[in-house]
Amino acid sequence: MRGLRTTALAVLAAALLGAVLLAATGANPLVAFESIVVGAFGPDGLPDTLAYAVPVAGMATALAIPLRAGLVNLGGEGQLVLGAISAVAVGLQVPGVLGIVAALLAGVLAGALYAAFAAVCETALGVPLLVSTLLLSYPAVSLAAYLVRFPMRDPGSSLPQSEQLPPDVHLPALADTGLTAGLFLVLAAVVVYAVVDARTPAGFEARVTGWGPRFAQYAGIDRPRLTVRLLACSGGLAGLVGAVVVLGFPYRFIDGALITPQYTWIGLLAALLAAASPLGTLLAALFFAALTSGGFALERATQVPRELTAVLQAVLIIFLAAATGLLRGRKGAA
Amino acid sequence: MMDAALFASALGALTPILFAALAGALCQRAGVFNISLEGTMLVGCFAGVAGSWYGGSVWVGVLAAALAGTAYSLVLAVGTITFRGDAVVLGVAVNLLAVGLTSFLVQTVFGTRGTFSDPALAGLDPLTVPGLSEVPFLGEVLSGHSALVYLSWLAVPVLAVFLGRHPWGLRLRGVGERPEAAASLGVPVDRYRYGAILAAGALCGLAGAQLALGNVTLFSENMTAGRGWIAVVAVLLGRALPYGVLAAAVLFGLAEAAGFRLQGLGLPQQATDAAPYVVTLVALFVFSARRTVKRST
Amino acid sequence: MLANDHVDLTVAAGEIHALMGENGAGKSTLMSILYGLLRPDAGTIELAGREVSFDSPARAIAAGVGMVQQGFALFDSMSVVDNVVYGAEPTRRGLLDRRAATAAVRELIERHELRLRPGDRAGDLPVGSRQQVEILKLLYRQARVLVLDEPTAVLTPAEADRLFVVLRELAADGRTVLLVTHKLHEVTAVGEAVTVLRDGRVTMTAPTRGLDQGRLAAAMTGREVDLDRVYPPGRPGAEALTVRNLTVRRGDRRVLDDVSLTVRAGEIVGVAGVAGNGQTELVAAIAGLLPADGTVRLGERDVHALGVRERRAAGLAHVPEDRGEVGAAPTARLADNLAVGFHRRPPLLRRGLLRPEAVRDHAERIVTRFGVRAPGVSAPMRTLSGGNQQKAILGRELAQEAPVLVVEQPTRGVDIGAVVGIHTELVAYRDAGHAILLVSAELSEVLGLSDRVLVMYEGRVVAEFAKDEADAEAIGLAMAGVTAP
Amino acid sequence: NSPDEGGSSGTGDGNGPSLVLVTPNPVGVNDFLKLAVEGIEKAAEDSGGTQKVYQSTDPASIQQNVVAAVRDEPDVIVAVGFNFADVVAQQAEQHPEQQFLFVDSCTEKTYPNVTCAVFREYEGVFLAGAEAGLLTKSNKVGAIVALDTPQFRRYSTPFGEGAKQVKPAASLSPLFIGGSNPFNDPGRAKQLTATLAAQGVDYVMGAASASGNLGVFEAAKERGIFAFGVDANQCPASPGQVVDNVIKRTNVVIADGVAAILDGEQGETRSYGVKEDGISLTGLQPEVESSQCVIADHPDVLEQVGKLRDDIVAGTISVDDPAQS
Ligand SMILES: Nc1ncnc2c1ncn2[C@@H]1O[C@H](COP(=O)(O)OP(=O)(O)OP(=O)(O)O)[C@@H](O)[C@H]1O
Ligand SMILES: Nc1ncnc2c1ncn2[C@@H]1O[C@H](COP(=O)(O)OP(=O)(O)OP(=O)(O)O)[C@@H](O)[C@H]1O
Ligand SMILES: [Mg+2]
Ligand SMILES: [Mg+2]
Repeated sequence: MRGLRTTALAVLAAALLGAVLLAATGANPLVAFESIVVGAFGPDGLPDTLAYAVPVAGMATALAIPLRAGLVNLGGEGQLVLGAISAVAVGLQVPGVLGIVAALLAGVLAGALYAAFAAVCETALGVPLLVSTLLLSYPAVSLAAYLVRFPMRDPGSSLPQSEQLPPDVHLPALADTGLTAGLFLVLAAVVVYAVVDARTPAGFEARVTGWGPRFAQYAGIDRPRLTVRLLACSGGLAGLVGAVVVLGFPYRFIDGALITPQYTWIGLLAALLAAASPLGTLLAALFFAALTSGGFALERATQVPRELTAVLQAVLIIFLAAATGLLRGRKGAA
Repeated sequence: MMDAALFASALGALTPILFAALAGALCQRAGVFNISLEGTMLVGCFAGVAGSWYGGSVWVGVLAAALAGTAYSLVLAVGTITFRGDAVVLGVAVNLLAVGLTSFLVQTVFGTRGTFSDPALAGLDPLTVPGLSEVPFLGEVLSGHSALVYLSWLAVPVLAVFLGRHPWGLRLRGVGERPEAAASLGVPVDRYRYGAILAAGALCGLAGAQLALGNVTLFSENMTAGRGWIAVVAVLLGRALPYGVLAAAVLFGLAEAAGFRLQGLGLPQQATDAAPYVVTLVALFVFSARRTVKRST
Repeated sequence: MLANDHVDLTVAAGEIHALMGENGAGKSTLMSILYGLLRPDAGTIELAGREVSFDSPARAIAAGVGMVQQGFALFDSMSVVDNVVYGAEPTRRGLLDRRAATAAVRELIERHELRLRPGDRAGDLPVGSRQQVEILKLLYRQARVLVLDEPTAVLTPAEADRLFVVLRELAADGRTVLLVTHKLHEVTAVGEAVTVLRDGRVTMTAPTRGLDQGRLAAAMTGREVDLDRVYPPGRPGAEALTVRNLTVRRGDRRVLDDVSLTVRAGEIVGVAGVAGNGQTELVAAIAGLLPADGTVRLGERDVHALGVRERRAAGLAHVPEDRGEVGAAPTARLADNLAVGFHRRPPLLRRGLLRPEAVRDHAERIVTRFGVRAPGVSAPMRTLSGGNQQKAILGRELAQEAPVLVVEQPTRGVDIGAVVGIHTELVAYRDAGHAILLVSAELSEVLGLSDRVLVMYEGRVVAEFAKDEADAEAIGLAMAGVTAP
Repeated sequence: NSPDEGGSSGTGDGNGPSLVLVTPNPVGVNDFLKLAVEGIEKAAEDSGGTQKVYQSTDPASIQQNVVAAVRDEPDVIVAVGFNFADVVAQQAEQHPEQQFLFVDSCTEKTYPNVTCAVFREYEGVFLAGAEAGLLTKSNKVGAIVALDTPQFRRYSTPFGEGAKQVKPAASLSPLFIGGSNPFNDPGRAKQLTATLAAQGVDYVMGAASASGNLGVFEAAKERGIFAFGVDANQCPASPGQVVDNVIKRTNVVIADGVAAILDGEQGETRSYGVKEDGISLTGLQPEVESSQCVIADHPDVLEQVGKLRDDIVAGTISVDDPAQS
């Protein structure tokens, strides 16, 4: 209850500050807020929100998985991109419906292996995970950029993008919404994570490790093994998200298309804000997605400078982080 | 393969990264994982240019950059310390805010979109170090940088001495290592963390000043272009030790400069983009492998 | 909840005043209030006749109050010197004067005959030495009022005696010492007066001269406690734990040097020794937490090459010395702490899934059986008092019903009523046919419970005594490295 | 829907055509996109209609903005930038009533409701290269380009070819910015330019975006070499350092294209090069004297380059498009 109130208060405070900013630039704050809400949840906006929420929630969950054990995966971007490019590479080779499955699997596998490699860098080579995941991310992104410019480039265009996947390797679309069946794949991943986290010994051991590495070691949890497995799960899900994105419109890998929307960083934000709790992570991801598509709607409707939208979003996140901090702090002090 | 001028330009280019990385190291030692370096640096860039333009002197700009960085880092300080928000979440938001805010300010303050530059904008002049500038190769590499470049070099030993030998530095490290123990000895944990974050803000401001008034003389939206993130990597690589951070930044700067050179020899740009990271990772492997060998014998 | 309820406590200058009470009675809470770590809801503190109020430790320190908290507050990465002078550093030309600091610390170490080296890293020190660093911190600050929350819990009798000499000197110097302890003999040995807390209330304040220990125990627990219980000997059966030539190296030093020992089913083997002579490493190596040369057998099975999890699965339970970080997760719920080790088998696990009700029931069973006082099984572990955390951990490990239990400092920080309870449990566990390796700094505990006693000195087992031939004096000599030829 | 509502602007009486411009990136610093905004404003003014600008940040928002624009059912949707190919094709097929003007690229298939306007920048770059070739003393020219993609190689390869055309000994060294913000990193652009200068290059084509080029110009100034700008006249940014600019008249092209569509000329592909005056050099414009460009001091060079231009217009010289190789 108190959590709800504090959060609501934070949103309200941010909105107030936003209103002042908007008014200062001559826009009508009420119109602006209405367009944000309608843009995020209205009949036209909701599909946009969900379309953005799918990769964000997927990445948020992917990054939450190791975070539960106190392990931070900063390499989500590389895993996402490798998953996507692998999915396209396989999808272009394997024809028919089998291609969908093969492409998705390839995405999962690529992401999982790459993340597991980062984990091995820590467990076997002594490079801290934070560093190994982050550093490995860049070459992966560069590799994909190279592939779509040279060996895998779309011969029909001069753009850094792959060929389009054949129609039978497209994920089934959901009506006219711009959404694909990828929505269900990501949802399923979230549910599996929630169940594993709360109800299985493996999830329990991950949480134990998050509580304290020395306690985990004492309890017989093999930390290197756990690290590798959790990172593999994390990277696998990130790879799946990449695959899901490229198996949807425009059905190809475009260089930068997975980086500029900041799926990974917004996802990490959501996971951290929710302390990696499965449901909280999902909710935070949805919230950020709504904020983003609402922001675009605001710009379209009112031509408010986009800088202002970015400022509004940042202010809201700052207030929210402070509010959750207060909540956690209070719980800690109790 | 690399001439002196190139080394010199690499040194100048890594200065913003070095300043920001020192800032990050300071916070790290106080127990705050500061990833708002990028945004704070950007605010420093803007304030530096605005200060220099309206103050009429580049030093007004440098001062404005440091002050603006300090003031801006209050957001992170209040959020993480007073409100106990998550430092990473707040850091990301602070970065986001900086991009929006500075782009917005360019429009309102300078009345142009995106970029402000003017031939009359005063930038940092290169300093000729007497004596050193005559030394053949070294002189060309080490002399002729802006005052902030030399300040950043000076900042490394200063920070090392501060952390290792100044009472405040000792207390700061304790605060980072075990806050409740520090508190039980009467050391005001929150105040030290505020101090670290604000000082880091000033350093990031200087990083911005060097970038916008030293490396180039202009402001352009989002011109930090990921340097703050490289600084975060350098903090992690250098284990938040001043000299470690310096080594990481130099390694990075040289790998990048070498990458540019290799691009000229026909390596694809994507490979040279990745080069600094790969080089760093390999260096880490070698380093940690050597340590493991040493430990096992 | 009410941790302190209208406590009145008056201590004279130059007095050593003992504070006793059951686990969770509110002793640490009271001391934390004195030191400014917590603020009272009501009531006043007077220091030398003046009313004071500390809203932070800094104010308390400035007023001459110093405190050693229960558990440790050291910076592991820093040297002993840096730990001691932290927050009150000597300076020269604005910088830390390490030479002066080292000299001051060395002087204190020598004056009080402590076994510490100023340059050692705190994180590398054994628990006993860490406690000494904590005391050095107070001495260095020249506190007028010293608050010590269970300082002797981790010390050997000899070390405790040395501490008491220091405390007496300080008292003679006009300083006031408030000493929290669970050990009756310490109260009579150093205390001039004692106050007993129970459920946050003072139940007794008396001079220690001519104090009746039974009355003291009754004031603490509210019931009669049989303090002089004698346990019957065990009936050893087959070898349950066999250790051969176990060696642990740290740098060039052999911290555990070629140790061999055997524990049989139905037997308690005690390990005595001054802290820092390899006992902790012995336990960690047996548990699989520390890589070691040599062999370890559980029953017939050689587990030397196996990890912690496999050793536990092969029948090893383990109560570690450090309950704050190793034995428990302070921020996690009590129920989750107690589920560890049971989470991969029924009844907690059914059809591959953990059952929340079963986790709770399991925790409640342990809490009830071992008399753990806790706000509830869903409360975070760290809200339990120190002694109750210990009971909870011991309870969890006993409930494993493993053939071999390795237990280190089982009653450290546990109140006398509970000590008796834990001892009874351990003996009952032995009598049920389990093997126990008991490491304790408490000589009386080792003597009272063990069927055989091993003495460790500088990483080696230097003496072995059967139950009937073990006496405190001979063991004390062996602990100091003096063995009969 | 009154024209003032929601901040859209225009000079029409509310009955004129409605136009929506969708950009692939925030307009911000981007000279090319700024010209596009100018173009849509001019088109609205010319036709007495209204216009709105939807700025995207990434492929996902490009998609959403185009869909949102289609929902608004304006008379013409203008999309600028190569990133729109897939979305425009998809939406044009689904909404045959909706008219699109696609600038700077074209869909793979043709649609009756998609009018394309593409540029032949490489012709202008070739001419700039010729200027560099005539001026260079070291016979080394270079190019600083934001990204190594075929699209962007239109700014490097023809520059070298132009130089070779007039000075066979000339050679080209291109460098690409890359990094995490290739379109807005003046610092890196400057460092790369210094790298070229160290190799002896004395004339550099700057295709590092508007702000990146400022870095190129600064390095040029410090190293005593010369640079070329893009999209608009960048000479005033660094007088004495910028030789000339390859200008791309996006504004004119958009205004023309919209007018043509409104007139019923729909579904064609219009290509703008030197001949159509969609691409040009500042130096070949009448206002060259006041442009603050270095080339204004070299009438002899301008004369030769003017001849080359005429050859291209006449078709006697044809410049290869690197993006088609
Ligand atoms: N000590 C451990 N540390 C980390 N993860 C573990 C550990 N033990 C088991 N797991 C994870 O939990 C899952 C289920 O464990 P379970 O014990 O049922 O599997 P298992 O096949 O018996 O284990 P093992 O492979 O060790 O024999 C394993 O697949 C593994 O992913
Ligand atoms: N943060 C907290 N939140 C809730 N209850 C707490 C907290 N800290 C302590 N308590 C409760 O206050 C009571 C007194 O605790 P305290 O630590 O003072 O006991 P103690 O007498 O020092 O016990 P011990 O001898 O075991 O150290 C206990 O019941 C404990 O559970
Ligand atoms: Mg206590
Ligand atoms: Mg098994």
